[in-house]
Amino acid sequence: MTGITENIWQAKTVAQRAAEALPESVWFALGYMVLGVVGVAAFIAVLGMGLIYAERKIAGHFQCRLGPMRVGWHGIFQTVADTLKLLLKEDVVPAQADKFLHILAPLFTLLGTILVLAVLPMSPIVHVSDVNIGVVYVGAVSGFGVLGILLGGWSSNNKWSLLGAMRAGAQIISYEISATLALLVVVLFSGTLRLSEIVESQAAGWWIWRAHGVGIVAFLLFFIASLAEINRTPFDIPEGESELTAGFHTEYSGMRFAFFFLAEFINMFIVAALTATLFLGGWMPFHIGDFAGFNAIMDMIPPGLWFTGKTAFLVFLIMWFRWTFPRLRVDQLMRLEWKVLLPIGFANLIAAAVVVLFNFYFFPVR
Amino acid sequence: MMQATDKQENPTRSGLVTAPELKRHGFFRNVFSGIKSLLEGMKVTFHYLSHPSTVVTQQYPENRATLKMMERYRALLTMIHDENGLHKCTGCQICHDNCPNASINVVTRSNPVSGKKELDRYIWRMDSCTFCNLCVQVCPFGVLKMDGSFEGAVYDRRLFVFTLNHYAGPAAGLLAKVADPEERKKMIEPRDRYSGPVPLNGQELAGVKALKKAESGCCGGSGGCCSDSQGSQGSKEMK
Amino acid sequence: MDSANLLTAVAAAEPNAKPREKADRAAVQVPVGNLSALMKRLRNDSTFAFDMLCDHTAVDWSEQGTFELVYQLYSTVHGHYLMVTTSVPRVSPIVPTVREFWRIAEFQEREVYDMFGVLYDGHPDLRRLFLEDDWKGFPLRKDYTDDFMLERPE
Amino acid sequence: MSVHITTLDDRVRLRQDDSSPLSTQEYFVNMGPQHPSTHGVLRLVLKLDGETVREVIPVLGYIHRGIEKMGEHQSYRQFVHLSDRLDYLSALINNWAVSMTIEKAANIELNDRIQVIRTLMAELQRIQSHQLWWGVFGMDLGAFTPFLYGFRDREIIADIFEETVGARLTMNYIQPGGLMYDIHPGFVKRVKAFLQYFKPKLAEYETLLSGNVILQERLRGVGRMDGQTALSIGATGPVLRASGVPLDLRKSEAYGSYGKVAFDVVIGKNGDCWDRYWVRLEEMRQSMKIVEQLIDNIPEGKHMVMKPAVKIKLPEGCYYNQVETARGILGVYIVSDGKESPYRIHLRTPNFNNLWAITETAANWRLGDLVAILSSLDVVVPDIDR
Repeated sequence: MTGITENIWQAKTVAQRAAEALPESVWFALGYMVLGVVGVAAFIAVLGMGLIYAERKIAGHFQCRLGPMRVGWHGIFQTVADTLKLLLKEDVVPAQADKFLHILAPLFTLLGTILVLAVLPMSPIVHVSDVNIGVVYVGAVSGFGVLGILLGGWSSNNKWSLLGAMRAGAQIISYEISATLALLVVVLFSGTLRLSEIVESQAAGWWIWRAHGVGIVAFLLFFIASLAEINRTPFDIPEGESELTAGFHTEYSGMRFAFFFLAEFINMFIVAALTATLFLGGWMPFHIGDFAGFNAIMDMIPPGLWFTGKTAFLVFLIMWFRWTFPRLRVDQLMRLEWKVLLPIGFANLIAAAVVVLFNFYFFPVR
Repeated sequence: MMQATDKQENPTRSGLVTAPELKRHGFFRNVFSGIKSLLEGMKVTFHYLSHPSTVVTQQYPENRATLKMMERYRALLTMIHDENGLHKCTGCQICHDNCPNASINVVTRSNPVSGKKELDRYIWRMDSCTFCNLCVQVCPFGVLKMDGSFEGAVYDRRLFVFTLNHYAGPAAGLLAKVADPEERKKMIEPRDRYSGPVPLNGQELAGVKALKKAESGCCGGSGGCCSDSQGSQGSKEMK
Repeated sequence: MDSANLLTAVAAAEPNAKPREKADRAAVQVPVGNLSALMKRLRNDSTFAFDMLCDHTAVDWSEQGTFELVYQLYSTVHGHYLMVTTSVPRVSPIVPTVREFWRIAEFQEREVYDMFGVLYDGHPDLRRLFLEDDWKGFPLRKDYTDDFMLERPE
Repeated sequence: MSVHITTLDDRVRLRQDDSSPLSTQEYFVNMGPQHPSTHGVLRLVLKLDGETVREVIPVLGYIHRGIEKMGEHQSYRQFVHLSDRLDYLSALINNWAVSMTIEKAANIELNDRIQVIRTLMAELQRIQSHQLWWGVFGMDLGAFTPFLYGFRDREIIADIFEETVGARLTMNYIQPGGLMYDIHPGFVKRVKAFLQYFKPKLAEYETLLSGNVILQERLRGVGRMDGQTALSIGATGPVLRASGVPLDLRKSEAYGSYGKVAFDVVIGKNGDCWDRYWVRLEEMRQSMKIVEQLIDNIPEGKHMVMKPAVKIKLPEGCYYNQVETARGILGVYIVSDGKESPYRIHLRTPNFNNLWAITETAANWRLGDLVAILSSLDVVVPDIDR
């Protein structure tokens, strides 16, 4: 990275701090680790509740309703109450279910999301672990999610659940390809697999606009494919309520249902955050090449706020989609992936390679 | 994409409107018109998000003070009592006969003084009532009306069977002819909501078990305290 | 065709068909044996062209000991109605199905079987429609009783 | 004699195909009686091959109340309120159907005011019913928001009804011999306000759903049914008209005041889900046209031509009369033996007959299409079961 990035933005992750502290004191290192784990766990719980509340409120106003209004000011504690209710609810495991897998499935789903969260650079100082193959890691561990869904659907011993799980399996695996192709475009641009470096590589401008349209196509591809991966409308066919009652989690109740539910919302955050990191510069402020004055003004806003703002906008966009569109049919979904997104993705990847090869984007840094 | 709003008049048959056909175009036109249609839809929903004044939710029960039911709303059958607490029911039982599902039971008695037939109890079964309004319509004296007080929920469906008239005795018109106030008093006997042959008073009805008689006092007119039907049944059996 | 012409035409097509008395629209009564042939003509003959079986039901005339089966036909081509009725004895109520002429008859006949116990000869899937397969009795018969029936309290 | 009585068990027996180790197996799934998109207690037994629907076997009776049997023990006037409980979304039109049959049989002449108000009410009810259907249709296709928009706009008509009728769903307003009440003084104003309000909303419906590319793709060509099949399967109303058969009793019979107003019959071309969708949307527009023409021209007169306490007795005979409800033709067949209550009363309900179109149209479509087809038929389960 050349001089555009200043060293104050050099990300220092919790894992690094732990590693640095280790020679001095084991307890310090352990403290950092506990901080990381507890931090992520608390973050998930709070974020999940926040997102659910936001979704309900936003959905309400999209639909000329008010949303939750009863618990606390404007229903602000509604999700807390709901969480409490879900925790206290009876956990029903169907008699004919494969009990072990039935219990395991929601844990897998949640695990996938937690592991991804650990590598997300949310700001230079809030970053649990900076893996040098971050992009590959994200692609790999998010597969836990589909494993959980498939297990859940299969172990429920319910044909509706199984249908939902099979739909989810087909859908998530198909769309993973497009998402990866779009991701590769960014990897090509930034020349690194490390997420923090991808962020830093956008110091001269976000990838979405710096590559003559290639970036925006990749952004759209990634966003659409990710929507499909997290089963949000218009791609919510695995749990399409009007078709499969609740799809793969039909037979789940209480806490285990809450796990699926939580994972769904955290996934939404992860998709938004990843998209922001890859294409919208993550915590990087809005910079235009060498315009130092403009860039300095943008730098006044702290990076954490930038990240939050971008993510929040994308989350809102996802919700907006959900409360506007009908859902696709199974075969249309597959057609969209294999006949539309995938060819575009390949063409875009080649175009990106050409752009990188000739150093053709705005404000080339190398 | 063809705009669905285009009306395509069919020239062959007059007075007919034919649905427009959805046409397919080339790949790129499909993609772009498709994206455009999605954005238009998003504009509609965003309009409502950005205009909180379009919210139609009513915050019940907070808005109780301002919530007004329409005057004709049919929620509760009531017997009209005038300012002196007198009704005009003669106990003719036309409503009783016209009720489609026997939700009205008009019990008559002969007056202790004059010996004439008159209303004893007007028992209404709200639980089986369909609010068809026939009783109100057929009443030749305009005794009944449907009231808009819709908050009728109770914890025990036996509380849905109750008496409408406030007193047993002759109708207002007949009573007016009796000059002597002492005589009048003798002719009337007060009736409360949960007295007579209702489950709360130890009577069984079709499909409704009786409540223990001792409990009827505590329920009074408000209802609600007899929520545990199983419990009261159990205590009855123990006796 | 107006109802008088229609009745004449039906009488010409099927001599056994008699006008049904006391009906508010063109109505004929045929013996069960002629029902199938008449229906076929009514459906396929272009002068009748009854392409719609609006309704099919039965009436239990328990005192006469018969079921009267009622078919309401309508032609979207000519816009005329015809009511066809036939009577079968209550003890052995068997009628030929008209499912081959109107697909909906399959289900309307199943309802009549369910409620009256009328058996349809040649019906491909004659089973209860509303009630369970092992229900005893046929509820719309006048003599039907079961434990759940309530008398109107007086 | 070839009468063979079958059972549901016979129908759902699977044929095992072991001819090849790669052979797949079809399976049966119960859709309903509790399922989000059957809208009530409709049970469809589906024979599926993976996602593809091979056969649909409707199993009915979960909300059968024996209205016809009840009718044999009720007076004609009492029976009208039971017709509310058939297709509760067009309760007023059902009232009208029963009342009209009784009036025709008993030779009760009505004045113009009653006819005009009945027509107005029926058209408002039709709009209301289609609004709800529109919302539910969107929801069945995965868009939840239209559902609430539909309900929001439906509420305004419900208020109109509440003001005049005193009820919002089960009205019992149209009675033999007239109407329960005269229209409320605020009726005309409210209806005009509604027309003003709803016109732009209808355009919004078009942008939000009709124009949406996903919806169009979901509906185009799905569940196609030609006119002859539709007639043979007994479909009526928008379902039949979408198949290109312009049968609308409001035009062909011109009962009520329909003969005096100008409106178009809406038909489709292909009989697919899109046509059924579009026909209903356009019918709302046509209904508004009718309301607009009538609302300023309500003639003076009494709202009831006979006393409500008068007992009605029909002359001996049988009477059949039909009315176009929001979902199709409701036929009322009354057999009278001259007594106070009918000897037999039978209701030819539109949904019972429309439902079976699903057995014709849904085969070899996906599960998601089945939901779309079912929703485009717009069945109301209590009307099927009666």
